Amino acid sequence: MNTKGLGRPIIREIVKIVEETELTKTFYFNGEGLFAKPGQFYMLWLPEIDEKPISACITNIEEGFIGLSIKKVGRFTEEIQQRKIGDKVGIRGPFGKGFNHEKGRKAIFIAGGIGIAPIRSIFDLLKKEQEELVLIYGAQTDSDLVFKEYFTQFTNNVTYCTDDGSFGYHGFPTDILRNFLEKEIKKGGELNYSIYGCGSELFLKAVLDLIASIDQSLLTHTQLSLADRYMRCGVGLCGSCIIDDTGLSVCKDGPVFTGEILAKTTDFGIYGRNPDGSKSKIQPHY
Amino acid sequence: MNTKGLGRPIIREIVKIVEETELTKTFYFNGEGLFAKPGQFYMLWLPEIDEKPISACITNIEEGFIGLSIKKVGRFTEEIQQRKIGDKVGIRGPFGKGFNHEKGRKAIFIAGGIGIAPIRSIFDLLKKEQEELVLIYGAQTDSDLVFKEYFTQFTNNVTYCTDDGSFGYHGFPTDILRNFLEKEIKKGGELNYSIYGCGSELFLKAVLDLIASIDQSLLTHTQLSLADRYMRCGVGLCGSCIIDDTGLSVCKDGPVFTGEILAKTTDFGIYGRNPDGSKSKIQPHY
Amino acid sequence: MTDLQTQIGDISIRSPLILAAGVLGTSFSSIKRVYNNGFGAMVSKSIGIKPNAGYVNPTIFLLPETRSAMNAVGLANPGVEDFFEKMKPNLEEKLPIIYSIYGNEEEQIRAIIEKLNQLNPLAYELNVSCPHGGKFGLSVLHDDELFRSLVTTAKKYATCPVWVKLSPNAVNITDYAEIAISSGADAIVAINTLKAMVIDIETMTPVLANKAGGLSGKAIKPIGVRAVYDLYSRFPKTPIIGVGGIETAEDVIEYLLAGASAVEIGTAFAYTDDQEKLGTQINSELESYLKDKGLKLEELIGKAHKE
Amino acid sequence: MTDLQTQIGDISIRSPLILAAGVLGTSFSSIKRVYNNGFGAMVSKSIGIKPNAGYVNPTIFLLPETRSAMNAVGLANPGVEDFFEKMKPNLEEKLPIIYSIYGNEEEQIRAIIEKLNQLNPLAYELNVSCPHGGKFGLSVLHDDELFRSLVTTAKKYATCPVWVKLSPNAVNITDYAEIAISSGADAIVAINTLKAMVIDIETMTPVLANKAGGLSGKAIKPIGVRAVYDLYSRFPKTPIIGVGGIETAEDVIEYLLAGASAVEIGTAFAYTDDQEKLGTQINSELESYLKDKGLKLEELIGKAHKE
Ligand SMILES: Cc1cc2nc3c(=O)[nH]c(=O)nc-3n(C[C@H](O)[C@H](O)[C@H](O)COP(=O)(O)OP(=O)(O)OC[C@H]3O[C@@H](n4cnc5c(N)ncnc54)[C@H](O)[C@@H]3O)c2cc1C
Ligand SMILES: Cc1cc2nc3c(=O)[nH]c(=O)nc-3n(C[C@H](O)[C@H](O)[C@H](O)COP(=O)(O)OP(=O)(O)OC[C@H]3O[C@@H](n4cnc5c(N)ncnc54)[C@H](O)[C@@H]3O)c2cc1C
Ligand SMILES: Cc1cc2nc3c(=O)[nH]c(=O)nc-3n(C[C@H](O)[C@H](O)[C@H](O)COP(=O)(O)O)c2cc1C
Ligand SMILES: Cc1cc2nc3c(=O)[nH]c(=O)nc-3n(C[C@H](O)[C@H](O)[C@H](O)COP(=O)(O)O)c2cc1C
Ligand code: FES
Ligand code: FES
Repeated sequence: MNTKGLGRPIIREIVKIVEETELTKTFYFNGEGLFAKPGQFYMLWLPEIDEKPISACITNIEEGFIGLSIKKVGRFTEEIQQRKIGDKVGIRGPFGKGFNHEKGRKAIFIAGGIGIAPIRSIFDLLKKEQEELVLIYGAQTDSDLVFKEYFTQFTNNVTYCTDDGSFGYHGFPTDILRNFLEKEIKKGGELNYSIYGCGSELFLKAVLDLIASIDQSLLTHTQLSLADRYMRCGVGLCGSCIIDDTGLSVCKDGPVFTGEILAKTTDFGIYGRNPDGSKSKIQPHY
Repeated sequence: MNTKGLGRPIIREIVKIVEETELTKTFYFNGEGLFAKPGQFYMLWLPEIDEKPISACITNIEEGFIGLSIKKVGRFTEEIQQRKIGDKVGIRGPFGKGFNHEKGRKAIFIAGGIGIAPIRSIFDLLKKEQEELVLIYGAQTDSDLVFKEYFTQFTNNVTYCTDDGSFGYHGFPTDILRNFLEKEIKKGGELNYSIYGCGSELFLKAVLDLIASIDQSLLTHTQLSLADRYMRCGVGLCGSCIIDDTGLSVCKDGPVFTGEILAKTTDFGIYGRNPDGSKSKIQPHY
Repeated sequence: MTDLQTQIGDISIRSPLILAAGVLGTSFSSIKRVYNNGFGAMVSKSIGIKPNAGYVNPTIFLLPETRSAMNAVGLANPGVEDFFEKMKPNLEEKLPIIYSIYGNEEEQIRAIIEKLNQLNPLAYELNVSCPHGGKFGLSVLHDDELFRSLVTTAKKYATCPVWVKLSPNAVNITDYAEIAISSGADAIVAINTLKAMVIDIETMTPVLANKAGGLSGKAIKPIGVRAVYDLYSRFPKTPIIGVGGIETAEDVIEYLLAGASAVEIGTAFAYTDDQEKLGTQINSELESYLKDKGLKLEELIGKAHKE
Repeated sequence: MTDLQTQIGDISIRSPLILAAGVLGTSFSSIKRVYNNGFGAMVSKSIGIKPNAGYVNPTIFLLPETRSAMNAVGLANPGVEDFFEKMKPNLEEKLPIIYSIYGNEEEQIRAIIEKLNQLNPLAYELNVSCPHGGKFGLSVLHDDELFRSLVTTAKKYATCPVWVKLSPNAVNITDYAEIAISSGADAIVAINTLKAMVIDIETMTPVLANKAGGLSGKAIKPIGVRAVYDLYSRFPKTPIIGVGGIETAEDVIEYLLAGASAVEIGTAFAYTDDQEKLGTQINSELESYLKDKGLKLEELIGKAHKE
């Protein structure tokens, strides 16, 4: 197998920082040797602090940079947000299998919170090739929504949602998705859509349940990127990120799985795995 | 650097054995992954016996085989001569830098005894490209001369010599070389020759001295392959085959050296190195 | 089909390939997936008496230039109670699972074993050789008294064979085997990872959060083969399970020739594109080799030892 | 040009690169060639009291898949008398040569040192750590009494510093360093090769004629770095010379950060196309790194040890 990218952290200076919202910043790096396929992820190392999984978000091969969008939720993500231009971090990867671009199908993107990061990577690929791009993107509040101007440039089929009604639709992205799919069904004909989703696992579970209730056959065309999983190795070795009952690893077999596979797991959206390997109920968060 | 061929012994069955003379046999092997440039050599391993340097002799890439011609002189070479078709040996290499084909110059080959083995490899390359091939090949006695019919096929400028007069010229190959070069000089014009030689080191020393006495400028066009050296690693690591005063290793920097370089060494043709690293006077043998 | 069955003392497994401890062995579902991939048996992650979150990250990374890995997970595990619940499905499925256990007091070993005995283990693997396990790791091995007492305790309570996993961080690994075997060990597993460190030269910091860790993978294969060879020379009657750097059928054969009755595979799972085929692929190459040589698997064991 | 000079106790060398013992170090001409290639100093082949032809071949081969090597030369060397004659030219040339010596009796060490003192060595490197040196190898290290007496003897007769070269085939390498330092050693060299074996699966035979040998090269680098790190932690005042798997400037820096004052390079000579450039190339990369970081070489030493 090709072992490129599997190795130790590559050290890169932060070359640009964009403050997207109060809680989210995008960090840019020289991308040489690090370019990812949409849906892959990196292990980001802050020396003497910690190392955590972060999705490939912005991949600009022509101009030679990558951008990682990170939301402050705890110790590691707080630490990185204090870093300045010129500071050094370590990056391992890219890891995982990423999204499978289903050619010939129309695309729906559905993201919750910082789940927008990997969605942007697949959105960016498809915007070059496809006309119809439907984006449904929700967060707790307006100031959590990132890349708003960006998306609007490339599609006029965006719906923003906030839990508190501070921007866009007041309610959940799943409401919008349900309405959209039901409308399409009423129009008649096949639901020729691929659905690409990312967000908290409870959110993704809601998306999966919704799709299953509307049209089981859409499950194979639903690809969800899991992001609530504790990880160590990133390469399918340690078992920290296994989802029962399939025995699949999120880092190597995922982080993107089809709805069909996720529907078979007993853990998805229910149990996460702690660093010691024990399981605990997944808690709500964006 | 390209590390192909540097590794552990590759095990091959003997697929053919040709008894060239009473003392010399040629052993054929599947050559895949082992093809050498003329003048390179292998380390040939007889498990539980020993491992010794043996020159690339016959290299047939089209038909996929190699042939190694080996003269019985001691324990190892006796052992291999007892091997049968189907027996397995280990082969490391090819090692060393080999002959540099000097295009645009006429070729003289000079070989003593089993020194013919690497000479055949460079002869075979040049016979495809050059018209004038002069071969001077001596041995103690007729039955030591190998490949006689073979060479005669490709050039009519061969002189065989034997110490005992049992075949060809009764005397040393150096006599023939001297005559040849002196005749050329008398004809006038530049001595536009490359000289490729192999044999015992005393023999090669005689060749070198002769050439130096005739025309110093020929030394850079004289390439002699050393074959009287004890070797261990074959890769320039252990120092077993260093020739003083240059510090060059026969295995990695050689085994082929120009006359110009050899003229600078203090050891060539005089001192060999024992397995313990000490030096001893080189003894006469073919 | 050639038979790949191998015997480790009283135990018989369908293939000499065993999943190594600490790799994909915390959840029943991943252990089962490895079994479905042709392995003869699977060793669980090393389990202690209490839950242990291990070290913060980085805890594992690869060194592709030598097809190796560095890790200092620090014996992270959910503790025997939680783990027991997780493995209960095996009471029905009956997969050949070896439980790796660790502890530094007789009482811990007793408690862990009495609990896990209920799962009908194929064997226990006593891990006294983790180079980043702190007081539960190598320091146990290096305290002869303690080491002896833990093996004895394990044997006393275990309802199945007890294997002891040794470290190459030793003057002579066979001296530890001597202690293990004379204390009743049924088999020796060798080798665990070697003490090692990688420092990042840009940030001038050891990469592993724990600084030091263990080296595994292809880099250590010749060290593992040597350990097995030496163990077999000294204890030809004790089954040996070879571990360290095995990726291919050739590697497995090398260990068998050195004297192993079976082998464990860890790091290779990171270097294969298709984890589902690792076992079946090696099995079929082993079969070809045996067929080609006209030998039975058991005839390979120790065959590199001449006269 | 940045200064690459480094200090090892009282000795100062122009670059931290030192030729490792046993590699290209039996003849003065090859030692000189390495010096001309930018090295700071060169260690000779390990020399004993009597000539030793070593083992029959195969004694050395490479493992390119891990950029490593296996060897069991068996301390082949021409003995101190012959070697002394060979090295005499250095009385004029005055190259910085460290003489590696071995022996298993005080008397041998005394005799070797009294002879070689006449060559004005830069230092001695006492080799007690050869894994295939039989009674002259690792077994010396593992006999505390003998080990201590040999270091003491070397110190007593040597007219220059005495370095002691240790093996990673140890429970804890720093315990050996303790003995060496308390017996007077001026510096510690770590690491020698690791006990290892490669078996050919076609002929079912260990490849080295001696069967077992030592593993060197890239595979062992993390083990060497760890040894140096641990030695520096425990003995911050004793100079350490790091060895094992160094091929590039990055590797050298890693060892310096771990705590080495200088490094030795062996196996890398087999993996470079142009041996004449190995030293100058690494030196110039070291200079760039130091310039880039705005640091002096000595500031790198031990810098990976935080607070
Ligand atoms: C494949 C993958 C891709 C990811 N990509 C991104 C990305 O592109 N950008 C990004 O910002 N994050 C991403 N994450 C999530 C990111 O790894 C976590 O936010 C991070 O590990 C939290 O570390 P911490 O030390 O800051 O917080 P911790 O101290 O570990 O956790 C703080 C609190 O946040 C909660 N929490 C745990 N996980 C999450 C989560 N995923 N999101 C929100 N809250 C959480 C915990 O319950 C806890 O209470 C990704 C995760 C995975 C597995
Ligand atoms: C680069 C290189 C290429 C070589 N290529 C070939 C080759 O293609 N074919 C081949 O037959 N040999 C070749 N040789 C020589 C071959 O390696 C030796 O003949 C062999 O090592 C002798 O081993 P042994 O155990 O049979 O004899 P040993 O027991 O080692 O020596 C037996 C006797 O032969 C003498 N002797 C030593 N070296 C030689 C020698 N080179 N020739 C004759 N007598 C010698 C010794 O003085 C000793 O008395 C080559 C050597 C080198 C260095
Ligand atoms: C990520 C990782 C975790 C490990 N955890 C354990 C463990 O918990 N217990 C144990 O005995 N060995 C553990 N090991 C060591 C392996 O079981 C094995 O002995 C070692 O990795 C050598 O085999 P390999 O080269 O096939 O990986 C671990 C190894 C790795 C790479
Ligand atoms: C062919 C060879 C011969 C060696 N001989 C000696 C020796 O005589 N004395 C010694 O102390 N070390 C000897 N060594 C060990 C090296 O000096 C060094 O410690 C080891 O190879 C690790 O460094 P490297 O990875 O750069 O080769 C030898 C190593 C090799 C490869
Ligand atoms: S993080 Fe190690 S298996 Fe997924
Ligand atoms: S044979 Fe080892 S250097 Fe030439």
